[in-house]
Amino acid sequence: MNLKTKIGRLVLQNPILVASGCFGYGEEYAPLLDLSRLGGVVTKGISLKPRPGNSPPRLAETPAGLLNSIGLENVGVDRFIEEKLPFLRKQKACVLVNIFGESLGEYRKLAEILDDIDGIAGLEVNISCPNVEKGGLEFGVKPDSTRKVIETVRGKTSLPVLAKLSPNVTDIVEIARAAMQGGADGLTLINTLKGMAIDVKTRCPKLARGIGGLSGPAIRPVAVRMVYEVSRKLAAPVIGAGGIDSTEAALEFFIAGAGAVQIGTGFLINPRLPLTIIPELVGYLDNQGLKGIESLVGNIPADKPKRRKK
Amino acid sequence: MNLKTKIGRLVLQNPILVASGCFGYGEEYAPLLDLSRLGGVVTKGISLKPRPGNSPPRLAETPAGLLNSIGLENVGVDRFIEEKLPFLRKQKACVLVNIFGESLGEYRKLAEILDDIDGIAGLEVNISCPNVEKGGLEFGVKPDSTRKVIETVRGKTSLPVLAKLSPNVTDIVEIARAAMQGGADGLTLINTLKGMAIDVKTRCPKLARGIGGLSGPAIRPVAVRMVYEVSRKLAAPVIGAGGIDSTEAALEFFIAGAGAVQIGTGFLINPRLPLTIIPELVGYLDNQGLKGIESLVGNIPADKPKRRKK
Amino acid sequence: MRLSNCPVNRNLVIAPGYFLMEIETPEIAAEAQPGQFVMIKTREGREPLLRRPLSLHRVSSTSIELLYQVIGKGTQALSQTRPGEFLDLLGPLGKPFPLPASSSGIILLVAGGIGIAPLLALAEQISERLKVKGQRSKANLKIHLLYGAKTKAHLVRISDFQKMGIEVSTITDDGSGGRKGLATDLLRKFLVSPHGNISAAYACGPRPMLKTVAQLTRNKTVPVYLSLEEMMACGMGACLGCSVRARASGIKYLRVCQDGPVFLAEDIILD
Amino acid sequence: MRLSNCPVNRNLVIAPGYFLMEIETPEIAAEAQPGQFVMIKTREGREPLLRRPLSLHRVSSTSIELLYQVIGKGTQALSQTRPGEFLDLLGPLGKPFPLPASSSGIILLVAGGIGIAPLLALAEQISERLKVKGQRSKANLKIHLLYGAKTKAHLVRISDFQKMGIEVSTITDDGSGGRKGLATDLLRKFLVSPHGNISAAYACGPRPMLKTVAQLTRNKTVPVYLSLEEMMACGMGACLGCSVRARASGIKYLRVCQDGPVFLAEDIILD
Ligand SMILES: Cc1cc2nc3c(=O)[nH]c(=O)nc-3n(C[C@H](O)[C@H](O)[C@H](O)COP(=O)(O)OP(=O)(O)OC[C@H]3O[C@@H](n4cnc5c(N)ncnc54)[C@H](O)[C@@H]3O)c2cc1C
Ligand SMILES: Cc1cc2nc3c(=O)[nH]c(=O)nc-3n(C[C@H](O)[C@H](O)[C@H](O)COP(=O)(O)OP(=O)(O)OC[C@H]3O[C@@H](n4cnc5c(N)ncnc54)[C@H](O)[C@@H]3O)c2cc1C
Ligand SMILES: Cc1cc2nc3c(=O)[nH]c(=O)nc-3n(C[C@H](O)[C@H](O)[C@H](O)COP(=O)(O)O)c2cc1C
Ligand SMILES: Cc1cc2nc3c(=O)[nH]c(=O)nc-3n(C[C@H](O)[C@H](O)[C@H](O)COP(=O)(O)O)c2cc1C
Ligand code: FES
Ligand code: FES
Repeated sequence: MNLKTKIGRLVLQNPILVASGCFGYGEEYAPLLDLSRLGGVVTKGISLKPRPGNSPPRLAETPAGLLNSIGLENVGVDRFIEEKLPFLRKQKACVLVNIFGESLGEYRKLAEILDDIDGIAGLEVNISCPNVEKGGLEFGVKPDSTRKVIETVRGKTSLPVLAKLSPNVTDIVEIARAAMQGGADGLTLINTLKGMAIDVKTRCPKLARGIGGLSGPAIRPVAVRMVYEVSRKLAAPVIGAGGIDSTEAALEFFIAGAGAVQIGTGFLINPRLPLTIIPELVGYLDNQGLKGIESLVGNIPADKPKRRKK
Repeated sequence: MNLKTKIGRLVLQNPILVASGCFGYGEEYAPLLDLSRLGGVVTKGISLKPRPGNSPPRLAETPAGLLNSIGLENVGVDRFIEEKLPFLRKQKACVLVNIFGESLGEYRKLAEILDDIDGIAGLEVNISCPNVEKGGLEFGVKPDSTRKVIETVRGKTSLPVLAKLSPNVTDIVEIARAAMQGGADGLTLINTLKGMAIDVKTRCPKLARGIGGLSGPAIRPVAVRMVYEVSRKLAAPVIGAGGIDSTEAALEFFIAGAGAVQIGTGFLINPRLPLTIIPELVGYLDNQGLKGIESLVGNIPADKPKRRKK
Repeated sequence: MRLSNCPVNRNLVIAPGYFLMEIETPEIAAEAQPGQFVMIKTREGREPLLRRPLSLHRVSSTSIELLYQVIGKGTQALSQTRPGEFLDLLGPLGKPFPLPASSSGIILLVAGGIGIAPLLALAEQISERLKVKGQRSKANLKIHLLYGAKTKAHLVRISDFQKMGIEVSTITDDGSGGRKGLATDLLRKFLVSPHGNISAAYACGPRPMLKTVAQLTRNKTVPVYLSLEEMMACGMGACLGCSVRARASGIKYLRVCQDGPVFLAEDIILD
Repeated sequence: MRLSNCPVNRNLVIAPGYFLMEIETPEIAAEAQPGQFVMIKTREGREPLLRRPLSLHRVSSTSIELLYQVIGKGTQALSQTRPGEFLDLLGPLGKPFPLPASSSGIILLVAGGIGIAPLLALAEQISERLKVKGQRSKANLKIHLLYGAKTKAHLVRISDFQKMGIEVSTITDDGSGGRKGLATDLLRKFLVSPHGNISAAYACGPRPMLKTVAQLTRNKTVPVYLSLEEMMACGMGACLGCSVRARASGIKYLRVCQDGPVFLAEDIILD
């Protein structure tokens, strides 16, 4: 069974990736799973300088969801290259580096620095983090700034570039189009939804920062819808993410139009999930009489839903 | 304990309402609960002419959520006034009529017609339905059209007017501001999030319409966040809705800044829920040493979250 | 119609993946009529979120029986419920089966798979009524059950029907019980073979089966009742989620939960 | 560190709202050290969504014991697990308690409420080690447990500590067992009364207690170890969700799950 998939120029041996921020830099997970068997791993968002992140508490559980306000705590690009990347390279992981800047200049610099480095399969440009004061979501909610960030990165790297988009927008297609116009090879959909939870005993927000990003199965319908809209209307290569916690959930994204998927919260809960999904995906394709993952992508047989036979 | 609450000029005996589309016109529920004890009921969206709604299937379950694509099936304003309203009047329910138009003209006409009618406490202007081709969400995603719809309704009625806003926007505060500028007495936050689910056996969307509106506990963090943002930044009176399925969930909204709440999906599942929440709310206020619901609204004690003692 | 928390008396596997559950609920039982259903919160919490609709399989004075097939989360949770545990029920809901107007002729029951569930209650009611009226005689009224299932093991409750003097014809997907084929094959055969007057037909089963039943009986003048399934949220007619297209001029939908779940075949369009 | 599905041997109430669970898990037990914890999927499905962290309360060669208090959904679900059922465990995680460097002096254990959980494993390990080394004598090393709880009924496992020759002082919120007050009141009193040299202190309990322990021992030169709790998603150091502020110049956070859960009091700032 052919699980190879292409997202623009990015070629992946299989379509199951681990999402940014849920994998750290991989050291912790190596004892549990063979990283080289994953379609790819996306690093925690990397910035030019190290960032301490937000004050705790940074996590809260919601119905079928997780709120986080990590705030892009990371070691900075230099230490990433020196201390973290060699390990991932040794593990033969397909590494996508998630990058984040507070200004166009920072994005440019990050792209420049990473372009020369061995062992990076592509860049995922994070213009959708809801947990930082500057940059992040600011760029990702307007077509203009979206295009500019992607153009800037594109101009400085020969690596495949993915734009990671925010669902906190009125029209995801418009933003997606801008990112593609900026030269993205593909789009990662979606980052977290802005949300809040309150502890009614203390009457205070559960996160120190108040508002955070909602992930997990709760948001899956929103993510599937955005993947569907973008891949239908733009024919852009899409990596889907949002609430994947089972093979069935991953299949929803492929059928909606994603060429690959990322697992975030579901991976935090069950680090073996990606390696469980891969063979189940093969089984499904077999069952449906499909030759490979590419023939599943966006393959909705008719306009009308067929009722499931029990 | 004083549960009386005011949303602009709209005075409610208590802050627990049933949300539009989840209550029908109330006939079905009268045997189960005393409608006069609710803070209010919001009717199914009413249009000028009867509407058949969308093809089935119209419902799908998602993790902690419900997708619907009813498409504003309703009997039209004339039959509503003749056949449905008298019953609600007899039950002494506090009735808010949710209205929906495909054009400004239709909203104007609806406001005119309903202004004269006895037994209506207020209008809730639906500019946020994701399940119709024309009107609905179209109006509610832009500040300009939002303001215009509300102005139009406002110009034709002396009833309190609530604007029911969509969460499918980049900046809810901007839309909320426009609705208030248009003359709304208050805002209902939120309608459903656009979402999609796919049946992987048939590879077809579970809803005939493909995309529908996501409600239920899954979306609560998004709703609480929007209530918080709008009530903080605009000091506008807000009715909260989205995923309320318990007293604790309702409390999150009051603390975030809602003067009242609506229960939708939670009511479909448990029609007694509103009448369970009312006494539990009283117990909570007592416990927290608060005199009435109004002293709870927006009352977050400090900026920093206090850790809950076990 | 009631909303109440009721204890489970029994919950047993009676065929592969089929469970029979008895719930003690005098108030609901008192109102319940064959063809109606209950909405059950299959498990506390939000997983699954919605109640699940299940038909009345049998009604006694203080309890109801449900016959269900384990399909997904909800029925899975239900199957793990132990006697003595409580379940939250809303019901009885929907319109009951209209009883046959005439007390002579043949009454056809057509069941596909778990569609047998509501037909037992109906058969018992019809038999009971005839007994009370003292009208029953082999000559006047015959009930005939045409019953298709996956395998022989999935043909359940047959002796209960037979005890009432009902003639049962069976067929299975794999030929393990009766011929190989579908319930509609039995119906097709029945309709072309010599038999007395059919005075009414009642069918419950998968949608393709119901469509075929409607087609096969289109030219009959007798009432053909179909018991439908559709995703439901409220079960009470409020959310308008459970629509079926009405055979009316223009587009019009009926609510399966409130206008049904039993419809005259001629009143609806099955997609 | 392992991810594995393990059978529950026992799950018993041992105090109001406190459960003791034994899980058969040779692989995790083989690696487990006192102070470490496991992340448990308390129930299948998405409610609750995340695993729950629980400290190792006792480690044997093939099983681990957990002592937990029922707080919310997760621990509630756990409390309903029956022997023979399986639970999905990830562990052992985190850094163990560093053992006391010196084998003389007083080792203080300070427990508040369910904070007693990891301290039993620690006490057993220290005792065991001393036994092995043959070093133990009353004169050289004394372990003293200062233990506060809500009521007398919530003071659990005391005899297990005493069996090892550990001196136990208790105090309760309501005065039902020992004086009325908090574990930190015991500590305050201990510190001003004449006693031998303290060679190390280990504390586990609610955050306000840990803060007070840190304050009271600020001027001591001996190591004071605090076992912290924080909301966790991965438990493995990957998500950066479980931060605690480091006492460093500038703002810097440590991960409770990976850099802890045991920290030197002087290394962190508790808010
Ligand atoms: C009026 C009525 C009476 C029924 N009577 C019986 C009966 O007596 N015995 C029996 O075994 N089954 C009966 N069903 C079908 C039964 O409701 C579904 O099999 C059950 O809801 C499946 O739930 P699940 O969580 O196990 O499966 P899921 O995995 O959630 O769903 C599997 C399929 O079941 C259907 N379904 C799920 N939720 C609902 C819902 N809230 N409302 C309607 N359909 C839903 C959908 O088609 C879905 O694709 C009846 C359905 C209706 C509408
Ligand atoms: C390293 C560590 C070791 C622990 N050891 C023990 C122990 O041995 N015995 C014991 O009774 N308790 C222990 N706890 C606390 C225990 O994890 C919580 O009481 C439990 O998670 C509550 O879950 P719940 O679903 O029952 O309650 P909920 O209602 O979900 O939560 C109640 C409170 O528990 C905390 N909590 C919830 N989920 C998590 C999570 N995933 N991670 C951390 N905290 C959470 C939060 O502060 C929350 O406000 C430990 C915590 C940590 C971090
Ligand atoms: C704890 C946490 C940290 C995250 N950090 C990042 C990040 O650094 N950069 C980024 O682009 N996305 C980040 N995300 C978003 C995820 O990559 C993913 O887009 C999102 O969580 C939706 O997928 P999920 O529902 O599978 O988690 C983070 C998510 C979580 C839960
Ligand atoms: C079945 C269904 C029908 C709805 N119909 C309407 C409607 O007619 N008009 C409207 O303004 N909102 C409608 N809504 C949205 C609800 O009123 C509410 O805003 C939303 O569902 C969020 O609340 P909840 O999570 O409590 O359901 C509908 C929601 C559902 C689930
Ligand atoms: S299920 Fe709500 S109207 Fe039928
Ligand atoms: S819980 Fe994920 S880093 Fe600690």
